[in-house]
Parts: sequence; structure tokens; C-alpha cells
Amino acid sequence: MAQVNMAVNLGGLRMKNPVTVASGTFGAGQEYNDFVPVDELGAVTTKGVSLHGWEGNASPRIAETPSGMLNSIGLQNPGVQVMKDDYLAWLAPHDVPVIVNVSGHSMQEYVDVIEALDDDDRVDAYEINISCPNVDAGGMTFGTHVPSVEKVVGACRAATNKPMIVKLSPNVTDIAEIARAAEASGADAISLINTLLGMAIDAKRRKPVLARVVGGLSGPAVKPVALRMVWEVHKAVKVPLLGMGGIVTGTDAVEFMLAGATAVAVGTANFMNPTATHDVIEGIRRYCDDQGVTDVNELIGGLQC
Amino acid sequence: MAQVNMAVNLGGLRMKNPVTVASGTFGAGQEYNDFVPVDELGAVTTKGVSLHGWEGNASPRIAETPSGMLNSIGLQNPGVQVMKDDYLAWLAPHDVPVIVNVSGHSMQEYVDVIEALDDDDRVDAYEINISCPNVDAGGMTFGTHVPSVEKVVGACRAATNKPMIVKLSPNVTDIAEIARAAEASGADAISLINTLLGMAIDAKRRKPVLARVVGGLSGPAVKPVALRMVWEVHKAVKVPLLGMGGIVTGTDAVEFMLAGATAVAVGTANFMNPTATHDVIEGIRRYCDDQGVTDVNELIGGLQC
Amino acid sequence: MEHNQLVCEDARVLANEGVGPRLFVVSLESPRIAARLQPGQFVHLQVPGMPDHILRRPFSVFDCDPQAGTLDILYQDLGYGSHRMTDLCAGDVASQIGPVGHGWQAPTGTERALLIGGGVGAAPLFLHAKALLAAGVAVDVVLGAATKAALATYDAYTALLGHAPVVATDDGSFGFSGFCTQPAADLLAAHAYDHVACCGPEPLMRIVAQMAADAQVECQVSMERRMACGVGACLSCVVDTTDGKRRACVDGPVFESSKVVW
Amino acid sequence: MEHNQLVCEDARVLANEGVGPRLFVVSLESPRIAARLQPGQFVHLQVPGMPDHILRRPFSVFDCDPQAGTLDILYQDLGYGSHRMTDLCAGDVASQIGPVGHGWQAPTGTERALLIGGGVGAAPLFLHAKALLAAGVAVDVVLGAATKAALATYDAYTALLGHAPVVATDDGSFGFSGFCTQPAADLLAAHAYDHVACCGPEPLMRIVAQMAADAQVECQVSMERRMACGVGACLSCVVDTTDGKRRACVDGPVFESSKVVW
Ligand SMILES: Cc1cc2nc3c(=O)[nH]c(=O)nc-3n(C[C@H](O)[C@H](O)[C@H](O)COP(=O)(O)OP(=O)(O)OC[C@H]3O[C@@H](n4cnc5c(N)ncnc54)[C@H](O)[C@@H]3O)c2cc1C
Ligand SMILES: Cc1cc2nc3c(=O)[nH]c(=O)nc-3n(C[C@H](O)[C@H](O)[C@H](O)COP(=O)(O)OP(=O)(O)OC[C@H]3O[C@@H](n4cnc5c(N)ncnc54)[C@H](O)[C@@H]3O)c2cc1C
Ligand SMILES: Cc1cc2nc3c(=O)[nH]c(=O)nc-3n(C[C@H](O)[C@H](O)[C@H](O)COP(=O)(O)O)c2cc1C
Ligand SMILES: Cc1cc2nc3c(=O)[nH]c(=O)nc-3n(C[C@H](O)[C@H](O)[C@H](O)COP(=O)(O)O)c2cc1C
Ligand code: FES
Ligand code: FES
Repeated sequence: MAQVNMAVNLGGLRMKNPVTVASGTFGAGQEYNDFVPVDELGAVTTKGVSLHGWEGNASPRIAETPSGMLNSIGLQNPGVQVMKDDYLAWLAPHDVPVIVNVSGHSMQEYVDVIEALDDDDRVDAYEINISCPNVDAGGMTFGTHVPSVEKVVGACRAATNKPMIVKLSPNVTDIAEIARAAEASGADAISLINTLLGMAIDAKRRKPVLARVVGGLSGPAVKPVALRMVWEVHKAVKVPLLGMGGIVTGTDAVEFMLAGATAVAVGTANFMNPTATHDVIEGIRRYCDDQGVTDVNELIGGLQC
Repeated sequence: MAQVNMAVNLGGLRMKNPVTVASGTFGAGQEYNDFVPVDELGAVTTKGVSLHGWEGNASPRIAETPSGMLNSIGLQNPGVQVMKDDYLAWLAPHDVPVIVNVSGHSMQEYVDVIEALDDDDRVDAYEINISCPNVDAGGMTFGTHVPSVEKVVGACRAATNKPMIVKLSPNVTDIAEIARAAEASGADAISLINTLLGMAIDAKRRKPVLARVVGGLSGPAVKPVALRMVWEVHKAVKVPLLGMGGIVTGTDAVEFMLAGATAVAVGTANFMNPTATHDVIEGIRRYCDDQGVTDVNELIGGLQC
Repeated sequence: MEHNQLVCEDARVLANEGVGPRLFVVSLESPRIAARLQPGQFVHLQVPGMPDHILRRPFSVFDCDPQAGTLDILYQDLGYGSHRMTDLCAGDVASQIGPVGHGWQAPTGTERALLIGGGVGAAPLFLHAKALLAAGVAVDVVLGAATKAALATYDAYTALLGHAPVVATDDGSFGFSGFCTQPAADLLAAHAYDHVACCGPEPLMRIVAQMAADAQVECQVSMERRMACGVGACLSCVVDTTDGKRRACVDGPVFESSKVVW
Repeated sequence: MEHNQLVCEDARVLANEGVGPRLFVVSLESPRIAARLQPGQFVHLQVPGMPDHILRRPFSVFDCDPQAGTLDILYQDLGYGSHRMTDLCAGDVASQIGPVGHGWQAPTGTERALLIGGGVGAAPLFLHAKALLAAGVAVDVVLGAATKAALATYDAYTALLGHAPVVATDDGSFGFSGFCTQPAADLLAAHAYDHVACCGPEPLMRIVAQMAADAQVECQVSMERRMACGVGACLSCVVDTTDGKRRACVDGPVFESSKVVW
């Protein structure tokens, strides 16, 4: 059995395998380290960080839905300084590239976050989150219209030479158009999908389940939508894609790669199974073995249709 | 135990209870009549009909996904004449209002279908489908941009005085904006959601599961998205709403009514359980009994938040 | 055609046993369906314990005892749902819709019939063979399988016919070595048939259909499609025919092979 | 704080029995978690057989035998998952993450402690009582329940304490008639406590916290929140505290009541 080459290059970010985590579902790796040593991952993606930190939304913040969940965390985070002092410090001795997920209430805040981090060698790449449905200002509003996508992405691009991944919202009419705007404005890679805007209601109490009323849908339920969007964006842009949305198994990950993803992120599945990332990596390897694939890069966009 | 008033008025269409079926999932009632006598329904909604009929897409046309399914039937239908000769003829002796779901490859075809049916007393209302993701021309392309929504809906409005329900696509950035356009152009009611565009891949064969590659996602998986959109549209327009997307139980239906729906449609659930419509009607009644609700209309938009 | 009344019934599992490599027979108590089932019809079964998989699965009925109110399904473990079915135990309950579809209908006056079953395709032909024999029709049966162990219906057919069916195995471990089209062709050449019925992989049915057409014998095939509703409402299961796209669930699953556009 | 090493372990069900109205105790063989569990910690359990429900459910450990490698959970059937749990049979397997969280920590030098459990909130206090007694601390226990039949832990506490706990029932069917805050207040007034621990509905904990604050006694409460990850990564379970929003799963579930912003 030949050794499979699992290494991929995501817009300048070298990953030893194609598997990272979906921002906000894995902390910065520390909480899951008992289950999956963070070094095993192709990269670790942090929870979204803003300049001085945010409180996030009121509780309840989650609801369970058929084969999925809603969350309205609201980008609670302690800000860039704690990111450096705690999370990056903990990550430093580990042999894993770090993608920092960047949030802002304003265009300037995205740039400020990048500037505050850019000379830190422990940061290997950024993921610009213009797609969070759970904050009132910024977040998704930036990611659903071409002009604002161009502005934010362009401004972030001017602030860094590190690999910059732009994370798109699925709550749009034409994802390919948004992706082309991100690419044209300097994205080195595109990640998708963030959560679908949804809602859950407690019929007995006649109230929304979430304190914030609406939240972001993730998990297996959204996989068909995510796969379709990865496929559409793959046909629309040249930059590599980081695919996510409902990935639970190695087979799910392979499907995203066949649809055009260079790398994949495991999110909600971590909650279902704390070794999900490990299992996905092993599952991809097994698929390659079984199918006689010697280089995982062969899978990227390999869908026959 | 007081008798619950279950009757609702959907934009001029009187229904004895708030439950109809989602177009395309129930034929015109005949196939399910062994399980649920069609007279039990608040209304029956037919499969989409075009002027001279369409062949639909190649097989496979469906795929199972987590708590959902994809379909790419492609509006296969035998045309208006067969609708009259067979389906409406079968429905005629039954005591149930008939909503005909109208499709077209062009704006003119929508109008032609309505004109061909409008003097037929067996047709009580139309549901204008500007949201089918499974046809190349027409369908969803009409429903995702305000100007084309205005045109199609306006033209259909000019062709009939019967209650006209406009069915919206969830594959848009701003559902409220589309709903307002439909209302302003003469819709008597708005139905939502049609299916979310999705995709399934067979990793082993490296091929899409559906012959048409992409298809429409329906079933419990989409319920959170559907509920959110009903709620958003409820806040945006004055016309009544027909809510659907993943309704399986009476409690699901109540959730849609609390979010703002005047009536609901049961779709994919019929495939899971052929008595689903009956069970949903009974479930709504039971909820009202338990909660001391004497008129089901009290539920509409009753969400507290 | 008479209206085929459907029921949705909670069937109780009586037994569920391995009968070959990845092959199982589940016996179900389902009196209302068993009472009215015609050869070639199927049930649309909700496999219990997999609520994240929302669709039912269609299975032909292999054997049926209307008096006892029981029916048997021969199934292959080849995917998520059929794999879950192997966990079914006596006493478990599974909802099924049935009897669904348009079954086998030998032309009136049929004197000799040839039945060809490939793999689990042998199952839906068994009740057809039973009915034909009961009507005094001479029946020849050809069964094809990958290997001897997979000939799960061999004993049942032997008992029914009073002699062994003709057999072909891909690996030559039993009977004719090779594809079962060869023995079928030999029989077609040797006897005058009024009716051919075939169920199995689509390539097999296509070849048999062609052979029957060449021999000018009436031929029917049972088509498989993914099914959502299973009752004719959703149009997910269509088969291309000379009459346009027809529903496998209620216009089929059995079609005149001459009408199928392969 | 030492790093609390987590494991994810397939626990085998040993027994699952009704112990009151909608109340059950499930006993699990889970040696790696049982070996390290501290009083007040919980497990994050994946209820088997409901794959359309993707989240685990958090349950406090009621009793635990590190030597035998077993633990007991007292649970209430009040929703989809807990209802499914009532179907668990000996031999079934359920994945659980544990031991999770920050448990009870009586102040050093504690001589007398008051433990107040409302409803199933009695469960997570049992191991705390055990440990305090073993350390020579005097322990008073107040249990509240809707009705006598719901006092599922009464016998266990009686055996542990060597005498009956103080009891209040809402319907007066046993012990004090009314809310358990009254006997708790009486005890607080009668004795000098170093430590109060309370688990139950949030209104109960809020009142107890206030009483303890008024009596100037250190007080801890165990907070419930909906949890996704159960390991501190997702921020779904936060509690408002004077230190900001803190995670119930790993910063709690036990918090100093003076730090909770009710
Ligand atoms: C009328 C009819 C009668 C049938 N009778 C039998 C029978 O007697 N015994 C038996 O073993 N099988 C029979 N089948 C096939 C059976 O329905 C499928 O094997 C079963 O649905 C697969 O379910 P799964 O969850 O195991 O597979 P999945 O995990 O859903 O899929 C596994 C594979 O099976 C294929 N498949 C899924 N559904 C169908 C389907 N409806 N038809 C054909 N292929 C499908 C998929 O394309 C995939 O390759 C019949 C099918 C039809 C339409
Ligand atoms: C640290 C901790 C320890 C717990 N210990 C116990 C215990 O020992 N015994 C026991 O019976 N219960 C305990 N619970 C509560 C238990 O987790 C919930 O009852 C359970 O998750 C409900 O699941 P369900 O599927 O039955 O309910 P669902 O159908 O999901 O919901 C039913 C109701 O339960 C509420 N609920 C759901 N999840 C939680 C949650 N995590 N916390 C609080 N309420 C919730 C919902 O708001 C809803 O009103 C504990 C909760 C936490 C956070
Ligand atoms: C609890 C939770 C928190 C999240 N936080 C963030 C975040 O901080 N930044 C971000 O870009 N995406 C965030 N997301 C979105 C995920 O990164 C991911 O895009 C989405 O969940 C789809 O993937 P999944 O289905 O595998 O979870 C969050 C998702 C969840 C469930
Ligand atoms: C098999 C199938 C066929 C459908 N055909 C139509 C159609 O002809 N016209 C239409 O407006 N919607 C059609 N739909 C969409 C449904 O009417 C409904 O909007 C959607 O399925 C969401 O509801 P559900 O989750 O309850 O199924 C179809 C859906 C399915 C699953
Ligand atoms: S399966 Fe629905 S029409 Fe055949
Ligand atoms: S449940 Fe995820 S942080 Fe507590």
C-alpha cells in the first residue's frame, strides 16, 4: 500500500493534510487536545477575533434542529490581546499552521485586527469572516453584496501579505458573483459556507428558542447546500477553496474535494464526536487507499459530470 | 372541550382547516386518497402545470440527504388539457378547494396557463411557482430578482381575479424584498419556501447522485430556514402566508403559524408517512385543545419576541 | 385496470436470517398487505431506527402467505438502509405501504413461460412462478448469481418446481459457468414460449428483452428506480418508455420490455 | 487549576430503572471516567438511536464507584433525548465524554455544610455529601420535590447520612409542605455553616444564593445551560458572571453563587 500524499497548499498556506476546523467550533485547539492533538491537523482555525473583544449574545444561544443545530453565539471573543497572550502562546510549541478568523463591526476593525496581528509569526493566515449572521453590525451584511465585499476584502488585502482566506455567507442569491468579487479584490482562497440563517420556535411557550430569535444553521442538514455552493464557486474562480458545512466523515470531506475544495473544515461534527477531525483525516486516507489515489490533490474538482 | 374553529381564509380562498399539500408531493390527491380522503384537506395543491406539458429531467431524480432529500423532477407534467380532463375531473366531486400550481418557461406561458384554466370553476386559486430550481428556463430565475418578480406576478394578476398565491424561492439574499415586490404586484397571498438548491455526490463513483447534478432540498432539514423566512416575510407584508418546508407534525405546523403563516403545506412528509396531512390537521387541533385556543386564527403571527 | 387499494400497515418482524453473502430474508406479519398482494408487487418499507434517513425503501415480495397474513422479503445488504435491516429482530415493527404497483401478467392462454432472475431479482419472480404453475402453465426458471452461496432462492424454486431450476454462476462454482443469459438463450431456442419474465440488473434485462424480441416472445421486466412516495405522486421514479416517462412504482415496476427505452 | 483530562468512552448500560414519576436511574460501566470523576462533574452523553438529533446531552453523575468503574445518572424524562434514554437496556452502549467541568469545592477548613437539592438537582450533590462526610465535615441535606414519589434520592441520602435528610414537597405529601427554601432558611438560621451547595431550578438557586449571602455563608450553585461541545470550545453555554460570560461546561457547572449575575 503506497503512502498517500496528503499535503495541500491553500492559497500559500501549506497544510500537511487537507483538514482544518471550522472557526468557532474548536476554540483554538486546546479544548480538544485531549481527543485530537492539535498537531495532527492540517491547520487550526481560531474562533473569530475582534479588536477589543465582544460579549456575544444572550442565552439560550443554541437550538437543536433535524440533523443540524442553530447557534447565535454572536462572536463572543476576548479580543486580539488575549488571542496573542493565551491562544497563540498555547499554540506556539505545536507544529500546526494557524489561521486566525477575523471579525469586525466596521471595515476599519477588520483592518485593525490584521494590523495588530500581522507581525506575529505565530499567525500563518487569516480567514476574513464577512458572513456571520449573528451580529447586528458587520458580519453577514458585508458578505452579501458585491460592493461591500470588494471594500472589506480590498482593505484587508492592503493590510497583509499573508495568505488571506475570505469566508462567504450562503445566504445570497448568487454565491459565484460574491466569490468572484472576493477573488478580484485579492483573496488568496475562499472558504464556504458559513451558517444558513434559520430559526426555531418553542410552540408551547410561543417563543423563539434562541434569545436572539434567529441563528445560524450548521451540521449535516446543510451539507447539500454547502456542496452545491462549493461546486458553483469552483467553476467561477481560480483561487483554491476551503469547503465546509456538515462534514462528519472522511467520505463527506472527499465529496467536498471532488466538488472543488482544496481543503476542508470540520465544524459541528466536533460536538457530535470529539475525534471527528482525526476520523475525517483517516477517512480521507482510507478512501485514497481504496481508490488507488496516491496524491490527495487528484481529488480536487474531480467530479465527473 | 370546546370545538376549535379551524377555518382560515388565505387571500380569498376559504379553507376548512389550515392544511394543504406542497405542490409536487401529492399529485392532485388521487394517489393518496386511500390514506387521506382528499376532502379532509383545507385545500389540495396540484403538481405544477405548464401549457402543453414537460418531460422533466433524466433519472436519478432524487437523493436522500441528512433529514432531507433532493429532487430534480423538473416539473414533469402533462399540460393543462390533461389537468382538466383527468385531475380536475377526478377532483370535481370532492368537497375541497383546488389550488393549481402554475409553471412556465416564459412569462407568457404563465399567463397562457392561467387563461386556459380561468373559466374552469373547478379551479379555486393559483399558486404561481416562480421558484422551481429544476428547470433551465423560467422557474427560479423569475423569482430571485425584483424586476422579474414584478413582471411575472403583474402579468398573472392581469389574467385572473381568482386568489393568486405567489410561491417564493429561498435561494435569495433578501426574501422580504422579493415578498414585497410580489405583494405590490398583486399577490393575494405568498407561499414559501420552495426548495433550497443543493447537491449530492457519490464519492465512490465520483459523480453527482442526480442526473441533473443539482436539485432542490426539502424535508425536516430545511425547517429552520423556512421558519425564519416566514417570520421575515410576515413582518414585511400584509397579505397572508402559506408556510411550508419540513412540516411533519402538528407542532411543526403550529410553529409556522406562530411565525406568521395563515395556512401550511405538507410536502416531503407525505413520502415519510402517507397519512402525514391527516396527522398534521389532528395535531393542530390537539395543540389548540391543550392550549385552550378556540380559533386557530389566534395562532397566526402569535410568536412572542 | 382496477384501482389497487393501498394500505399503510405496521408489520411485525417474525424472523430475519442470513441466507447467503450479504443476503437476508426477513419475514413479516402484515395481514392486510399479504391478503391482497399480487405477484410482482412490492412494499415500501420504512426501516426503523434511522430517522435521519427520511425515505422509505422499496422491496419486492419474495413469498407471501395470504392465509397466515405473512410475507417474506429477500434483500441484499448494499447500503445504509439495507444494512440497518440486518439488525431487525423478531418483534420489531416496521411500517410498510403496499401492495404497490403493477405486477406480472402473463398473456391469456400462456402455456409455457420462461422466468429469468439475476441476483436478488430471483425474488419477485417466485410468486409469479407459483401462480403460473397453479394455473397449469409450464414454467422454466433460470437463476443467475455471482457464486453458489448467493443462490439463496435455489431450494425454494426446486421445491416449487419439483425439480432444480437452471443455474448460472459468474465464478462457475455451480451450474453453468458465466452469465445467465446463455442458458436463457438456449432455453429460448429449445422451446416455444408465450411469455418471458425477467428481473435483475438492468444490463441483464436489456439483453433478455432483446433475445425475447428476436424470438418474438412477449417479455416483461421489473424496473428499479429510486422512489420517494412509492404511490405514484412524486414522479421521482420514472422509466423512459415508448409512451413517455412512466412511474416505476405504480405504472410498473413490471413493464412490457418492448415498451422500455433502454 | 490542574488540567482536567477528558476522555470519550463507550459506556455500557448495566441497568436503567424507573425510580419515580418520569424519573430514572441509569447505571453505566465507564471505567476511565469513573476513575477520575470529582463530585459535581458531569458527563456529556450521546443518546443512542436518535441520529437526527445531533447534540449530546449533559448529565451530572449521581453516584460513582471508581473501583468498579461504574457510575449512575439520575434523570428526568422531559424531552426527546431523555425520553429516548428510558428505552436503554442492559448491554446497550452510549458514548460519553467526561469527566467534564469544575465541581464542588468546599472552602478549606469547612466544618459544617448545607446541601440543598431541588428535583433532580439532588443528584449532583450526592457525591459531594459523600466526600464531605469522608473528610469529617458535618453535612445537612435538604431535598425538595413536587411530591413524595419524586423523592428518588431519599433512601440513598438516608443511608449515606445515617439519618433522613430534611424534606419538603410542594403538595405536602411528605415532610415540610411547600418550597424547600423554608427548611433551608431554618437550618441556615439554626447552625453556623461554612459552605452551602445548591442545585435545582434557577429560581431556587437564586433564592438560596441570596439567603447564603445574607447569612454571609460561602455558597456554590450548579448551573444548567444548553450545551453543544461540552468541552469549552463553542461558547454556547455561557453564564453571566461578575467576571463576564463564563462557560457552564468547563468554568462551571459549579460557580460561586456570589459571582453569578442572576
Ligand atoms: C420495485 C423495487 C423492488 C425492489 N426489490 C428488492 C428486493 O426484493 N430485494 C432487494 O435487495 N432490493 C430490492 N430493491 C432495491 C432496494 O430498494 C434498494 O437496494 C434499497 O432501497 C437500497 O437502500 P439502502 O438504504 O441500502 O441503499 P442506499 O444507501 O440508499 O444506496 C445504496 C445503493 O443502492 C442504490 N439504490 C438506492 N435506492 C434504490 C432503489 N430504489 N432502486 C435501486 N437502487 C437503489 C443507490 O443508488 C446506491 O448505489 C427493489 C427496488 C425497487 C425499486
Ligand atoms: C451540567 C448539567 C448537568 C445536568 N444534570 C442533569 C441530571 O443529573 N439529571 C437530569 O435529569 N438532567 C440534567 N441536566 C439537564 C439535562 O441535560 C436536560 O434535561 C437534557 O439535556 C434534556 O434533553 P432532552 O433531549 O430530553 O430535551 P429536549 O427535547 O432537547 O428539550 C426539552 C427541554 O429541556 C431543556 N433543555 C435541553 N437541554 C438542556 C440543558 N443542557 N440544560 C438545561 N435544560 C435543557 C430545553 O430547554 C427544553 O425545555 C443537566 C444539565 C446540565 C447542563
Ligand atoms: C457554535 C458555532 C460557532 C461559530 N463561530 C464562528 C466564528 O466565530 N467565525 C466564523 O467564521 N464562523 C463561525 N461558525 C461557522 C462555522 O465555522 C462553519 O462555517 C459552519 O458551522 C458550517 O460548518 P459545519 O456544518 O461543519 O459546522 C460557527 C459555527 C458554530 C456552530
Ligand atoms: C418531489 C418534489 C416535487 C416538487 N414539485 C414542485 C412543483 O411542481 N411546484 C412547486 O411549486 N414546488 C414543488 N416542490 C416544492 C414543494 O412544493 C415544497 O415547496 C418544498 O418541498 C418544501 O416543503 P417540504 O419540505 O414540506 O417538502 C416539489 C418538492 C418535491 C420534494
Ligand atoms: S416513487 Fe413517487 S411516483 Fe413513483
Ligand atoms: S458547551 Fe461548548 S463551551 Fe460549553
